[in-house]
Amino acid sequence: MDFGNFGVVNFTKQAKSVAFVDYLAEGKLMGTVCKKCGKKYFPPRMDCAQCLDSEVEWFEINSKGKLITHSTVNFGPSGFEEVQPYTLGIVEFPEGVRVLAKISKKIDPATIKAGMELRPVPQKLNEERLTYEFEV
Amino acid sequence: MDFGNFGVVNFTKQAKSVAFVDYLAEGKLMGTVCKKCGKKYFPPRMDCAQCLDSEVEWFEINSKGKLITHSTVNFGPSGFEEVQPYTLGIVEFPEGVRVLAKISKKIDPATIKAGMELRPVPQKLNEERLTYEFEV
Amino acid sequence: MKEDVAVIGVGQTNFTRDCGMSVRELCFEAYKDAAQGLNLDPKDVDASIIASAPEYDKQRTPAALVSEYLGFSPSPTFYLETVCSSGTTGVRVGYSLIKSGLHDIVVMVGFQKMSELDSRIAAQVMGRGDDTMFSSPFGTTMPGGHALYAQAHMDAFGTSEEQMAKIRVKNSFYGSQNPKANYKKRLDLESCMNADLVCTPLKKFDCCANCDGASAVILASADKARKYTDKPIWIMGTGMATSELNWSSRASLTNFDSVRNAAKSAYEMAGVGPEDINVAEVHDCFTISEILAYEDLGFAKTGEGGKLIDEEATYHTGRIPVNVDGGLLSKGHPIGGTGGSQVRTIVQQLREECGDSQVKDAKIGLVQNVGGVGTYANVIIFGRD
Amino acid sequence: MKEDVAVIGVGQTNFTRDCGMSVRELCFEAYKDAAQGLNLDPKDVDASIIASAPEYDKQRTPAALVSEYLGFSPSPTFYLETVCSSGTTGVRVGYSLIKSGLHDIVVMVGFQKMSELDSRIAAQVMGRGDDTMFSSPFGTTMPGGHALYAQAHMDAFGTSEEQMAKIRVKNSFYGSQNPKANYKKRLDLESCMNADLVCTPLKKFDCCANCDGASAVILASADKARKYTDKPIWIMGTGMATSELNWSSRASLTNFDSVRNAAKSAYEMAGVGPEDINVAEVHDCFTISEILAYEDLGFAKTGEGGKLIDEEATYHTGRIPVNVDGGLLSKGHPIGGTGGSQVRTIVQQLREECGDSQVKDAKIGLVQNVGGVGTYANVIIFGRD
Ligand SMILES: [Zn+2]
Ligand SMILES: [Zn+2]
Repeated sequence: MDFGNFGVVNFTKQAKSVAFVDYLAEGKLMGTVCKKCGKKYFPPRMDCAQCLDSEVEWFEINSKGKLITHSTVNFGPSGFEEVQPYTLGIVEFPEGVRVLAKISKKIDPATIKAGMELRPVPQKLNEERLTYEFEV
Repeated sequence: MDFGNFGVVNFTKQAKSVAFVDYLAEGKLMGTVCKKCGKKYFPPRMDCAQCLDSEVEWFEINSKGKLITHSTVNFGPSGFEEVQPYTLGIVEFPEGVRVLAKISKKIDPATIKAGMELRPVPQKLNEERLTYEFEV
Repeated sequence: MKEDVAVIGVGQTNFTRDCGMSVRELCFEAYKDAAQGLNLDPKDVDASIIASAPEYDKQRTPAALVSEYLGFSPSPTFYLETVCSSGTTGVRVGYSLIKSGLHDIVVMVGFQKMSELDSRIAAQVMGRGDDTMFSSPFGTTMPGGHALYAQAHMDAFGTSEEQMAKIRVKNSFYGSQNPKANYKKRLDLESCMNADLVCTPLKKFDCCANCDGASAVILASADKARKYTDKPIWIMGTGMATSELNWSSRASLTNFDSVRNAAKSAYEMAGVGPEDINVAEVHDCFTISEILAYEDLGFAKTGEGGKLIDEEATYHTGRIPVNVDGGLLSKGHPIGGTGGSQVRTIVQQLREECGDSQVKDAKIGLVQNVGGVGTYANVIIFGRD
Repeated sequence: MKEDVAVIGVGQTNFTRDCGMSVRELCFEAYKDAAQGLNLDPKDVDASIIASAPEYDKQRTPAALVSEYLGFSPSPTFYLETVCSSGTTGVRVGYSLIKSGLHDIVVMVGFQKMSELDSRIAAQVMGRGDDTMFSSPFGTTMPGGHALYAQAHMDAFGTSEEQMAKIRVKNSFYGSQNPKANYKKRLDLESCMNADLVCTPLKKFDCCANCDGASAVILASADKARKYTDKPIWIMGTGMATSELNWSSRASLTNFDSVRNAAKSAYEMAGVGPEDINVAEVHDCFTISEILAYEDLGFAKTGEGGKLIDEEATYHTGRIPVNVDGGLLSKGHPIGGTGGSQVRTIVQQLREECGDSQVKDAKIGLVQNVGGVGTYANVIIFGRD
């Protein structure tokens, strides 16, 4: 796996943090934490800006979090013609991180409201591509 | 015509100086001269940097000039696979301008030397594309 | 007033959907407009800064080409970028080149030629201004990013779609008076409220349109400024700041921290506060952005930006006139060309050249220019003698 | 010695054909290397400048992303470019940000990740650094452009292919001692002379190779510099200049006017001449470029650059050591990452940290960094206490 396997469209291939994509394939949404200073990072990163250290551990994000804000996009970039409209949301998790993702189409857009509880669900877009979205 | 019609590969379409391409189609290589201060420009331009004025006249470059320098390129950019190797040269013309172009394949590369006399010959690459090259 | 670095010339092209020119020609028109009446030989320009976003044009390293076309070579030139705020970053860096003693006269030319990209590719290019590893894969867009802020602001403070629409009504009123604006139609509240949704809660007229355009700002040291013009406009303060690009890292989704930090620096440097500003240009790429700007610049309290437009306080006759040239919403938004156009309006206001939209007794003006979704922010404060 | 602005840290990644990292991670490695031992909190960094050429990466506006990853936000950051000389343009602008009083500590990070482009597309991208309206349509390339200068120099002054090959022999000797170099093999004259022609008269080993890499330079005001290090290296002079991009407009095809103009400014500002330079890093993207640099910087008379290498005067034990770290030819040339790596070598030389290639008693060093085919030039002169 490389970053090309993540999302509907991705422009990156190589990254030290590629385990993020491997974890997604195992059904896990993961962040990292610096072993030295304990700072939590999402998106995950293999380097800590505070300590300039590169020893990290992975942690899973699988609780329910609270939706902070959201928008339904009617006109997406190239590559998103087939999936639009789609609703993006930012959710704050008790693990101490905020995550941006699509909110599942299973949820009636009219019921989407700030404060509602959502959990991240890793999924396969097809044989090659992985993502995660928010479900109730 | 627009600039997309000029050269083997071109990345520009619109330009005020598009008459340059139309003149090429008529078999003429043209520069411009500022009506106000008389400064000659090649490549042609519709604006004079000295007077900030945009009144220009066109003049033709059709004398024999002297080759200043040259190089045979064995590995060209994408789009030039079919035409490589090709020899580029810079020629100084008595009209008072220097011009970069390909030196015709009719000329034996072993005979190409600084100081040799060359003239610019506009030509069609195909139905759509125009260029000019140097011949003896 | 600190008299270190002055603006001695400002200019712009028409902002238009399809300029029909090459980039170098577009930049020439902006510079010619800025240099008008100055009697400035291009060889007197000590350095130039070329600002744009690089994804819209196939010409690599346009700085050298533009510098050559404008006759500045062999003086130094370079290219600089903070997406939509590139132009004011160029003005800030130009200030530092002069204040440091390296140069006396610096020209900033900002441009964008966007008409050769189709709108979906343009959306992709703009989406790549988000984190391409972790955000773009979800289809984030520029309007979508601002919509996330708009929704959060509405939920937190009760800001309404009508207040956002009123921003556009104001800016279209001034756009209709600006001969260089791309969108010259005057819009009423009803048309704005009934327009199609682009991304909830933003509708068509809540969004600015991309376009072709260029602008130029000529900066000079105090001595040189007085030699070339009797109406120098001084840079009193410049502040710049950045927010994290990642959505996960942003502390607030109801204001732009970058703008607050930049404003703090600029006010401190200038020795003035929001109450001293007579006229402002703010980055209204979306109507919500202008409401955020009211709050982040201190023109309104946090959460009360909507009230300012309800009270019509930001019309040219109001307490704090904002975007009385049409703003990005009606002028159009040629990424790299935008900041210089904002500076132009403030300089013209301080020179009292603005006709029907002239703010009375304008002595101190402010430009706020934002890059990305609040990612970069410049605040520059200008004053006249 | 003027003690206005100092370099307090320099670093770089390995230069390599395929780094296996994302851009932000690559930049982190360079900055970490530069900050080593400094006890500098990222929040003490007042501003950052991110330098590269934008055509090689899909991430738009990388400044914000790199600044965030390195922990510098909310301080100002922006992106800046003059193709291959972007890194030193960043150092010059960083100097001005500090000297002007806007900032005390500025970090310049230069990078390029080139491995994800195939070589023909890379050639196209580089060709677009020429005038895309009038030159690129003929298939101009970076090697081709330098070859036009090489041919002219040979015709005018009798400079030989063997002299060019000797440049590579020297630089490969030092590259073999540089653990961060991409090309570590030592080359002899015969292999250089017998290599395949890329474009007449330049052969394979006359040309540097593109690669992945990043570098970082940490600049500070005098007060701050002394707080963080007891070995500050001072910027004595910085000169920058531009040549016309168009082949038609260039007065000389046997030297780079841009380099001559930049050198003149830098020498004047520093109050020194070529005879005062103890060690230099010059932009040897091609062997001919190093010969031109000898002449344009005043280390040799016009036309006599070839003699300098015949005499081995530019080895580290010679009269004027040049590129004793392998140069671009052996280190590799990650466009935006190159200038910072040159500065790193000179700073390390002035700090006497260079082991086998250390130049004895090096007190004043010079960096010459060129963008495009002599289009942009930076010359920076450094000195130690
Ligand atoms: Zn840590
Ligand atoms: Zn003229």
